[in-house]
Amino acid sequence: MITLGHYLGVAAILFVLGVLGIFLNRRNVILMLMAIELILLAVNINLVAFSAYLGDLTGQVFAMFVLTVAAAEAAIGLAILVIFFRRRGSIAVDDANRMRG
Amino acid sequence: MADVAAGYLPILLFLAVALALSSAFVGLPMLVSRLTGAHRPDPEKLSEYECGFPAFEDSRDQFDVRFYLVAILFIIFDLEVAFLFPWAVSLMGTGWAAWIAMMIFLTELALGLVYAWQKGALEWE
Amino acid sequence: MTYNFAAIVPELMLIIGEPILMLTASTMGRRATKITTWGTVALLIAATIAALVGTEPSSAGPLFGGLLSADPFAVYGKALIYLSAAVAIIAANSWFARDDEHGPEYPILILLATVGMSVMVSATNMITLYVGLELNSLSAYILASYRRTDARSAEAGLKYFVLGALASGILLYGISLLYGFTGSTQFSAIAAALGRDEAMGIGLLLGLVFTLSGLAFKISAVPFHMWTPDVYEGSPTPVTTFFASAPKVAAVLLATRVCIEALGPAIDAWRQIIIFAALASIFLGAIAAWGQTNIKRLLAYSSINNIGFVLIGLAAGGAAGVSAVLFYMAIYVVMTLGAFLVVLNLRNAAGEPVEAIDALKGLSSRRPGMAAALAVFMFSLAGIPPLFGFWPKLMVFNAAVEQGLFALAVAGILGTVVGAFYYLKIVKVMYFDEAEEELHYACGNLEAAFIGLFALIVSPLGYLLIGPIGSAADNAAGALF
Amino acid sequence: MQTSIILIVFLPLLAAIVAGLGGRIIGKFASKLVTTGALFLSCILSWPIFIGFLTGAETETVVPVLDWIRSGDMVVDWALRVDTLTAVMLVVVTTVSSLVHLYSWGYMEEDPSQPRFFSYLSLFTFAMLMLVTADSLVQMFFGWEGVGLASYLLIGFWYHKPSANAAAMKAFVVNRVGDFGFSLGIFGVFLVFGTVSIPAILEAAPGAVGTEIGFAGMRVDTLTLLCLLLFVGAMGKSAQLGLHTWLPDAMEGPTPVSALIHAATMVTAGVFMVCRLSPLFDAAPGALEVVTYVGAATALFAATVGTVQNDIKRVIAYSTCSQLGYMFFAAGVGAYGAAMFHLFTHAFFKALLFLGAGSVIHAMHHEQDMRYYGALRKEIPLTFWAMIFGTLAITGVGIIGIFGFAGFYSKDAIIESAYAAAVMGGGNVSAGFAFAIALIAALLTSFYSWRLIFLTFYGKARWASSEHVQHALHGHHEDESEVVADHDSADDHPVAVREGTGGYHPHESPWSMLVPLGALTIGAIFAGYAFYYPFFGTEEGAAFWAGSLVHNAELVEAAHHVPLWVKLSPALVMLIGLGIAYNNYIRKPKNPAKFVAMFGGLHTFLMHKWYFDELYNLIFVKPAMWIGRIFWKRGDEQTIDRFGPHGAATAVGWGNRLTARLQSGYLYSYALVMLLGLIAAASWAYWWAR
Repeated sequence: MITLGHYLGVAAILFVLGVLGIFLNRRNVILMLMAIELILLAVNINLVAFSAYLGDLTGQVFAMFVLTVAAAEAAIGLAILVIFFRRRGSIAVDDANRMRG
Repeated sequence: MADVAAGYLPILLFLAVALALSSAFVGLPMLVSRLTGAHRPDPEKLSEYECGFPAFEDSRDQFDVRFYLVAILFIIFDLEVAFLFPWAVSLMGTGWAAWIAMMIFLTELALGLVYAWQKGALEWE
Repeated sequence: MTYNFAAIVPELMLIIGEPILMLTASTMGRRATKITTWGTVALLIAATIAALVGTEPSSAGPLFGGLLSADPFAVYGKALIYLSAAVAIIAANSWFARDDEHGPEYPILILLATVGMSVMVSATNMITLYVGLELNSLSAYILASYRRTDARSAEAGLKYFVLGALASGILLYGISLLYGFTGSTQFSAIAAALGRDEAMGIGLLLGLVFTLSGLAFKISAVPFHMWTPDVYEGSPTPVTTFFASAPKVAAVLLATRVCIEALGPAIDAWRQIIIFAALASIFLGAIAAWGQTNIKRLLAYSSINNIGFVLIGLAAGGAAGVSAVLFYMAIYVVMTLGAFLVVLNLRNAAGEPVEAIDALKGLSSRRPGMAAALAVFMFSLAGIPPLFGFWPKLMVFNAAVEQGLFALAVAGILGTVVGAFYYLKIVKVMYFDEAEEELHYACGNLEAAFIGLFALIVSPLGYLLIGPIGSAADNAAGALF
Repeated sequence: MQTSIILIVFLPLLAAIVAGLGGRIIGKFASKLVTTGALFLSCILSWPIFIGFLTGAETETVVPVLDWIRSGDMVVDWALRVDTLTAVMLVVVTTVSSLVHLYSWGYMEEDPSQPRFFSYLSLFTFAMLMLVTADSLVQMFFGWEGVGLASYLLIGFWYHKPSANAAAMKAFVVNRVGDFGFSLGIFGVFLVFGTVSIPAILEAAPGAVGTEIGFAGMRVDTLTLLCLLLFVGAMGKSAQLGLHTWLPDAMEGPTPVSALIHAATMVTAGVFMVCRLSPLFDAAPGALEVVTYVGAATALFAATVGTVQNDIKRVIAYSTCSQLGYMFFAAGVGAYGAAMFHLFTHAFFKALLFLGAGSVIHAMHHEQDMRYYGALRKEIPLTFWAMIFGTLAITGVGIIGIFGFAGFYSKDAIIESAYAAAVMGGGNVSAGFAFAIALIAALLTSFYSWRLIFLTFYGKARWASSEHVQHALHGHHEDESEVVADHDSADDHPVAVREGTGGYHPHESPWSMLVPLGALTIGAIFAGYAFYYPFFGTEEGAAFWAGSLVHNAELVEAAHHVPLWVKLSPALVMLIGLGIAYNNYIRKPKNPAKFVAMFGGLHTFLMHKWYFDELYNLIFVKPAMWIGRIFWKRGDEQTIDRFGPHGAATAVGWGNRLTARLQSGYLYSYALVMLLGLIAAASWAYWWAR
């Protein structure tokens, strides 16, 4: 039987994977965008699992919002990435360090 | 166990249908071209189709940045549609208020499209 | 279900005005920028008036089934946000004037962000909170990378985006846990559930911690501040001006509302975290600002430092603490806008904007008025009496002392001593160093008037405003309890 | 009286705003006129109030200005409180300030930014008036910081001088250290008494005797702790030993500023604060003892250093420091009236000495080194006489029962009080210590004051080797055309150039500088004689102070009846000091050099001001430099030197290096910091829940 705990476990694992993906990855910013999507996915699993568990629709409605906002976020992320690439000729994470201190 | 498996039967059927249809789409044109004598292969036609790219280059090669632009626009319009499905399913219960709300939402999307069009974001060149 | 549209007139004005302005602009060609700029400013002013006028008690309750509220707290925040956003738009006008990048989109993006912030301060439900926050953030990401020809701007946008998305992920994860363990996304329902449970489960605690962490990013409290200096430096200066003012207000007010209305019963759980963030922000902001050579970066650390003091008020909690927070934000916005307006108007011989602190050398002899104004803002940000910036600091310390957080107040006061150093450095450079290169100050009349007005507000004359601002803040704070 | 109080306080502010913001529009003459006029008006309005308190016609008045906010329990009404203590300060502040304004017309004649200067002066006066009329501690702190700010601006007024720049910073930073103590004290008071209103605190003070409070992990006596915290603030502002380093350096500012801020008014704010809170301090004998020791130590320390200084302004600065020490230990032994009396007379004669020194410096074309003076008696006779009267006043010349100069009465009152306190009630060690120190310091005071007079006005002219005078003679200095003209006329009529003058002719200062000197001379002569009984009489004192400070009638009475040798001893040590000075600087001018050769060690010790700066360098700056070599890419000696002996500055610099490393510019390290913060918060919450 798949219980709430299982869902939460999967979500937690996905969340941690996403977070690790952000700061362990030093090469490609695209991977960072994917990691962010992973985090949002984990959240959605949480929300839907809770929604089903509680018998309350709010969680699923919230998940829809997260989904669409995530799409907008991805679009803007890509756009910024394009600008960055045009200026730097690279999308390596290591190259984004002109400003520091 | 058998009960659970029975629950997945429709999916299996869907799979079978999908497989049949896609095979038909691939196989039929080939068959028809042979039968009608239109089968004249040249290097262009035989090369793999890869959405505008020459095939067999380094897979790490950079994409044309214009693809990203298209991708960006696609994501938006694709995923906003995710709202439409629950809306449509529950429209009977939610009534006119929901209908008006969705129309406003769609108008907003349309306005965005108009703006993108005006700005020339839809032109390839 | 009823729809009380009268209560959200300010937001409606902005939302309806936005596409109209945008489409007009896209057909207008060269004059488009002017139209959107002044159209947006007019909209914002009209919305401010609508917000201030339209607060009859009947609209103060929950709206749209509890998604929003137009209580005095929200009105206070909206007025501050709309006005400072308008100033940020006007400030950009002459700054962008000499390059072609000032498109009609700039005011529109600020307008969208402002709608988001408006929702943030009104939200009484996690869903509205999230939508408002994201509308603001998404506009902000674009604004940060607005100057497409500038590599630093692109880098700022990228950093802001990645870290911001991570933060909203953390926030969402926290919200999902809160939802799961309390069964609602409604602030009041969450508070009720928290009040019911004698011992808090670990899931609930994690939800609380994650939610606060996500919000801490937006207000750039340590350790979620890392984006601030880089984004402030890289973004075009008018955008930085905007970032430092309105979104800070919105984020602080949002955090305050969440802490009090939703997490209020669990104050013992979050107070220590807020206290740590407050002290860390104060000291890190003060210490890191010390060695900066870029004035925008310095102001970034200054904002981190000031947020620390605001958090002291939040940690104190209670009506007095919240009132102090609100008061602080009002004065902070004035000080920070004033300082940025001066920075915006600095030009070197070639007409390029300058950002180096060294460029301020000898400012006092060339433009004594400007130098005096900046000195006033700096001393005020440092909280040195008799300038007005001293008063809100006093109020937050006072609120902390009242709650028995004596050690916190002492540490905070120590922080003001440490913090005074770097503000002093700016004053020293302006007044005591010889000018090295020719500087121009392309300060338009409107900007000069704003600078003068803001300087006047933070001057000792500002103390006359304590009455009106104080009672507005008290009234707003009272709405949360 | 209400209206005049409002006018007294706000006229200077108004004038400062007009001159500061409108200085360009109305021109420098009008700005000078506005500020000076406003100050004179304030001054004219202040004296009737003071006289009213003298005759008993006036009583304590509180003028509400603004309901200055409530925040929870903390109620701060902005009210101007005028009682006897305030009236005394009002007179001192407005009189000295108006005279200094007038004096600056002449002294700052050639300065290009006069409106700014006058605006600062008036602003300072306003802040000082806010301080003395404070009805609550918050309001006092407000004025307290205001005077600090104005002082910072004025010390650094000649910002093209790097030393002025550094001095302004030093003053500001050292004062921040003191202010930190003060603000802690205010919060402590609020915590203990639940109010910051001064009358309410003083009323509640006796009730807190013997209670204890937790501080830094210890149980300490509440009132002692509060008073000591407040006293730290007083130490900073009044340049007491330990936090004194800024005052001598502050002499880099224009001389009128030194006279107003660093002699007569701002530096006495600490004394005023202790007197204003005297019921609080009186209830904390432990704290009073500290005040006595610190005051006495400062009096001795500054006097010894004063004896070897060569810069005329620095001599007077150390003298000020020393006299402030007197005032503090007077308060420390419980003779608050005597402390205020000395504050009052000191304001006149010390302002006189500073302005006189300014006149000398003006005459000598900004030469401040007394080694290049000499024989100025004939050249600038009016200044000479003013300085003589100032010196007579500070050294306390007078004949018991007949007449004496100002310092004679006030200093004797302090010395006698110290003696009386020492023998009263079974003996008070700290008061005895203070008494002994007071006599030694009085001897030194006499010595260095007369040394100043002899070096400046007597002996042979030694101007020729002064660089400043050389500058004047050869016209390198653009803005001294007048002196150049003098020089030309000397060429036209070739008279025998007197030896040592180098052909330079000092000129007496303009009337705008001489009038204030005259007015202050009158004060220096009569201020003691006229006001002795109201300030320090047993019954007259009680009537005059009318409860505005603690008037210990028993102590005052005992001070009036000390043995004759105690009464005579100040005069005796004064004569000894005079004799030594006369012997060494008039009769045998070669003696000082011999003395230096003989006691080289002592002289070096004094020349280095007891090695305070070196000590601070060793404790704070050296380790910081060492750390700095690890963290700084380029040794930032300048910054550290400038902020000198302040651990905070160095710690900040060190921390800054660290944060800069943390802010590496890499996205993943930022994300990592966020994640660590998240983990820390979550772990803490988990730990808390258990």
